[in-house]
Amino acid sequence: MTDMDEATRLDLYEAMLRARIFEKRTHALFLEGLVRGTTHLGTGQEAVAAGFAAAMEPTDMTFCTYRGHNHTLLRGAPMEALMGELLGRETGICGGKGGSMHLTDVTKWAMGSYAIVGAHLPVAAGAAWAATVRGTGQVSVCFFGDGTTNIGAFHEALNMAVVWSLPVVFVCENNLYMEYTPISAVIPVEHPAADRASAYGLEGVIVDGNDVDAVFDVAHQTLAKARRGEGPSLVEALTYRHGGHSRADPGKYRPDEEVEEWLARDPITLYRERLESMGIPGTLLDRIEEAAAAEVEAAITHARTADEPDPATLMTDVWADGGSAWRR
Amino acid sequence: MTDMDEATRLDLYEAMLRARIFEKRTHALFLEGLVRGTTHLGTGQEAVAAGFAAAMEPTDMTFCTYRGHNHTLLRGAPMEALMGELLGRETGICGGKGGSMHLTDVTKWAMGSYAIVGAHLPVAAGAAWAATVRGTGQVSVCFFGDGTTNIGAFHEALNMAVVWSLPVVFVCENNLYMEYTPISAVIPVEHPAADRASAYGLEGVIVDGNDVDAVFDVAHQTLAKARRGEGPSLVEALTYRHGGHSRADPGKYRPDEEVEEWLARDPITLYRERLESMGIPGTLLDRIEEAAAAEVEAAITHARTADEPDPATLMTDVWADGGSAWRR
Amino acid sequence: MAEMSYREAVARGIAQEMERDPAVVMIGEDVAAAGGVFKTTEGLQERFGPDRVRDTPISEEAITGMVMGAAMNGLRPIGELMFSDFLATCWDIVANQIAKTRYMTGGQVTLPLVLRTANGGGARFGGQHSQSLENWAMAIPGLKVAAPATPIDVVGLMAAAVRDDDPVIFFEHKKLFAAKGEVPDGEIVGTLGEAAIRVRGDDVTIVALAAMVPVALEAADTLRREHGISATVIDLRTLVPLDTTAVLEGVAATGRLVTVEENPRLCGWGAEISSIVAEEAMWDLDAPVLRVTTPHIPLPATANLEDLAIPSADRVVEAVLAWS
Amino acid sequence: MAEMSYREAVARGIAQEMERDPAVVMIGEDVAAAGGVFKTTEGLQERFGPDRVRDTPISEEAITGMVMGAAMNGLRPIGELMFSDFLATCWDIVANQIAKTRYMTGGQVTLPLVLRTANGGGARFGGQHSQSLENWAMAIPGLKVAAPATPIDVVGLMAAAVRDDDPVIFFEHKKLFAAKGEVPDGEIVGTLGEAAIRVRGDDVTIVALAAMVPVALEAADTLRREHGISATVIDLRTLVPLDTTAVLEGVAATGRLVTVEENPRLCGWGAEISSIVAEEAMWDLDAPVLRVTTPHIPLPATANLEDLAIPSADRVVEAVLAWS
Ligand SMILES: Cc1ncc(C[n+]2csc(CCOP(=O)(O)OP(=O)(O)O)c2C)c(N)n1
Ligand SMILES: Cc1ncc(C[n+]2csc(CCOP(=O)(O)OP(=O)(O)O)c2C)c(N)n1
Ligand SMILES: [Mg+2]
Ligand SMILES: [Mg+2]
Repeated sequence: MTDMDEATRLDLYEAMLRARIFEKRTHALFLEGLVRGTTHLGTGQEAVAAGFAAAMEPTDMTFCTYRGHNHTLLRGAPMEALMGELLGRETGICGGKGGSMHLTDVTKWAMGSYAIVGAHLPVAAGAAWAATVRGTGQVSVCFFGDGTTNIGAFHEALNMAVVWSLPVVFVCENNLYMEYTPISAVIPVEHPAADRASAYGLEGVIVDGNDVDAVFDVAHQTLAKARRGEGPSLVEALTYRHGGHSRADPGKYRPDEEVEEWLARDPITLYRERLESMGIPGTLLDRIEEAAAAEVEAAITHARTADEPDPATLMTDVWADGGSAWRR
Repeated sequence: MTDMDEATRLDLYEAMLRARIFEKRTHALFLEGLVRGTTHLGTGQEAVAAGFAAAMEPTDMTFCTYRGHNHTLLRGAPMEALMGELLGRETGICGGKGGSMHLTDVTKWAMGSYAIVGAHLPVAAGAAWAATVRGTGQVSVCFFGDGTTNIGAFHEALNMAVVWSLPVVFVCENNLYMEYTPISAVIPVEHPAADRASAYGLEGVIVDGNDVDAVFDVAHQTLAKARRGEGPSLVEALTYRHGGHSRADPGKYRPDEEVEEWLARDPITLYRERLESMGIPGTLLDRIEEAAAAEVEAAITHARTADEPDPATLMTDVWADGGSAWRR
Repeated sequence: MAEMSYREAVARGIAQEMERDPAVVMIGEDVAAAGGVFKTTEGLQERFGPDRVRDTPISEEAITGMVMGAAMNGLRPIGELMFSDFLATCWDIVANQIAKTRYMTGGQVTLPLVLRTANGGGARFGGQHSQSLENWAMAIPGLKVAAPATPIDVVGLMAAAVRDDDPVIFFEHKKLFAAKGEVPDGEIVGTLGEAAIRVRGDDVTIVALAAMVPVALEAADTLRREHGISATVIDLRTLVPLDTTAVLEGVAATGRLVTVEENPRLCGWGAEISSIVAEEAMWDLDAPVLRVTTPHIPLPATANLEDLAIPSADRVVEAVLAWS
Repeated sequence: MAEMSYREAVARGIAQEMERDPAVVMIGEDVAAAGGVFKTTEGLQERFGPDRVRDTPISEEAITGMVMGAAMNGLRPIGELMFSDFLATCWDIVANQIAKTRYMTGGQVTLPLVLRTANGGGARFGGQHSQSLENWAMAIPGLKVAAPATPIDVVGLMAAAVRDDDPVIFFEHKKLFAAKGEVPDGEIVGTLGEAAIRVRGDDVTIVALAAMVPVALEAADTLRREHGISATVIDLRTLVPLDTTAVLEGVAATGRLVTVEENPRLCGWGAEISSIVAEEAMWDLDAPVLRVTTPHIPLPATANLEDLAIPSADRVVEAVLAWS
């Protein structure tokens, strides 16, 4: 177990709360009609994002999915710019062009949120390959869901990453469901990722995705392995989304007992208990929560008061020259 | 071990010889320029095609690749029509439209040769699914190569076939090479198929693909399992192509010792030795060989003397109405 | 005669065909127990059972490949791709296998299958969940292409697609799911390859598809009321077969043609129609053929930009007035 | 100045860029140790080492996805797809990821990458290994498209593609691999978006691409010799950017336009050009715009049928004479 000082623990707690409150408010804004289109919240899965982000070096790369608010935020993307993107404002991190499913901040090495299942696994491997060719020492971390383990790109990326011994950590956030269908209905094995690892010459690593210390520890080990040049890891983090798959989905297809059981294992509540049992005063933890809440409200105000994107930007940034001309 | 009578053994021997001589002459015709485009020969891999074809029921379905002459012939497709297709004549089994890579005879349930790696695995699974929905009792057998185990469609098809417990037997003909690259260079496991089986809840079945009796036996067992409703099997048959990948490829990228070693394990020579050791007279085996040779020459003559396809057929059979109209 | 939404019409059309023919089955992601993420297949599994209406893993190559294989062995399967954008994840199966197998086998293989998919923009979903891809399918020999604009056409074309012995790519437009229309009781069977003249006029012919049909109709209305220009509006309904007769008659009658495409400009279906008219009816034209399309850009997520990108009635009106 | 085949020009162009910039790397199936199944990458691994020229598994989604990821992290990668038909097996990565990521991220991500692929028919390979798919790529906003017709353009456009900061799909035509041409020594760098006028004439403009350029030139020669018709032949060289200036000037000068496309008809690049001319230069036209294409069918394998399918000089001549 990587030994952690109190400061690190408080950072992890703060990170999870920032993500939690960000998502909670995002959901409210969606129901208000201020966030349009769709959202896929990471509520309940914060420990995975927080544990890995805390263990990564600043120039390590994150590749995530449409369920990527947590990951992008915790790599350090400015909250106003993320909220601005969700509200489709010119202050948005992608200028409003990406929306909830495509949050990206390359300045923080948050290399994109990908909305088509599986596509970003080979992309993450490619970025890791470039790191080896260029000798940058970077590691790619690629987050995806349980359902993603059944698409071809998963198989192709895992095989190639291992054969080329690339510095990439594949993290399957197993939240037990695809959209509305349980993963158990569509795989013949128990663990969608871990039980496939041997097909790629890897050992299946399973971690309690609701225990941020455990995630932090696995992150350290797998990142270190990658940096030592020993190639990829495939981590399966067992977790659960508190809400539905997306938008206003109430998630009614999930048995009540299952939901209760998992809500009782809320990664943030669990961690608060652990921290208090270690003698950290609740008042301090409360202040962290209040600060996070204040930060989110400030980000919302900033986004609400921002303008819509300039109509002229419709035709910008198709090409590297900034424009969109297809003829001459 | 399924017990086999002498007649069955002689059939297997004859089948391998028919395929061998067909391919040998096809190669010569390619070098002569009579067979245009490309060919991918099954020379050396006849035991896999013969063993399975002999074990299959008449309405069981075969799905194979561009390296599919063996499989299509041994399901009973008329040799003249196959040779006609290779020579691009109107007597061709596909009227000259398919060519070497697309030999198909649906009347014999040879459901097609597919030229893009991996695509036919889900197709074979789908045909098996229809068999269960319609209760026909058919089994699908899908042949593919070692290199095919790294493409996404392999992964998607295996997973879905097992989850739906479909009557399909997946047969990987591991001939150690993709085109010019050894499979060992691009996978992190020893057995491209068998070592992936557990990812789909299957046991990895490995068979000596140059021992036609062993293949026949595995075919019986896996077909029976499928017919009992116990779902798919994944069989890895270890074999070797005597020639290059395609066309005039001399296969020089393969170490001489390796080639010699495998040529010494020619499935036909081995089987002849076994049959003779069982007391079957060599003269009888010679007669089988002569008959096969005569059949191939007759097929070639038939094809050579046939006409090119009627130019009018260029515009036929895009649609089920026989035509190709896209407008009205 | 009942009012029904475009969304409900999808399930109605599928149910009509499953009722009629036990060979009709349907698979896709979340289509069975959950009734589809757009609720277009609600109630079908309850009604026809888990063997005929089935959920799949997230494996588009397997979904489409299995639909192809099932069609080869006696079924008339329907496969759903949740968003048309995902056609790209199984394009080899669709464009190289399903489309070409009949021809390459000299007519031996018949593939009576339908691939249904939610298509189009306007939902603020961003560049990977908003594309209008009818032209992708139109460009592939061996595929038929349907894209209904009304609930009754959803039912009729669904029936026609299921009964057709060739592969049909069936585009259901997200923006139209909530749209309502009258749908008579009893069996409804449409025809692939028959455009619908939604309005007849003398001055200009406007050709549209799917969600662009209401846009064209709104434009025609404005043109009539505010500019005294009377337009014929043709809803193509299917791109393959393509009702060139209707288009050429429209051009002959009005001497003007404007196409309204939701897809990005280059190689869209409007280009094909424009080229057919340029080739066969140039002398009928009193003005250049104009195409109103989404610019050649990916679709942005945010509302004000997406609304600028997708053709609006105003842009159609402008195009018509450009040559009046 | 050396004579060199189109095939050799591919390796020459890649070598020139790898020599210049250590960030240029190449991956693909059988491209390294074996030098490519078409021998277009021969000698590159020996010269630049196994880290920069690397063989992959048969995993097109991984090849293209890794090329994308590598481009995001400081390399200028070249990926090979052995046959352009295989673009379908990784179309999501190409059309949905590579093409759209810059726009969707508001310009944050730059993807300086090249996907090379052997394209086109005439080799008797049948329907799944013979397609001309430039129009698939042209239809996707965010992709640039090159399809050289001569050895010198192979080198020049390869250099331009590698140096370009946007994704370029680079189509190498199988039928042209053996074609020879003069290629000057020293660095050669072309320009994306500049068509080449191969012949100038007064009576008709013929627009072609890749293997259709020699076909168009043969037709122009026949027209001149046997019919006294002088044709301008434009080799587009790239479809995106599209040199509409050259096409419109040709139309203005000759009043007639014929496009020659190897792809099946519907939604081919010629349709786009025809629609541009119909929209912007209709008054310059003295005759309908004609498109000579492969019919809307998959390509057959056998020689006599394939030769009937792909546009020939005779068919181009006929098209021109139809309106003379
Ligand atoms: C190729 C593809 N197929 C289907 C979808 C639609 N879809 C979006 S999210 C999702 C479920 C993904 O499940 P999982 O991988 O477990 O991730 P989670 O949403 O649970 O985080 C599906 C089917 C998609 N985006 N891409
Ligand atoms: C998707 C795809 N990628 C690449 C190819 C080109 N190709 C044809 S055969 C082949 C090698 C296949 O190797 P394997 O699966 O072992 O079969 P074998 O040829 O050895 O029988 C390749 C790469 C293809 N046809 N399809
Ligand atoms: Mg999940
Ligand atoms: Mg092999």
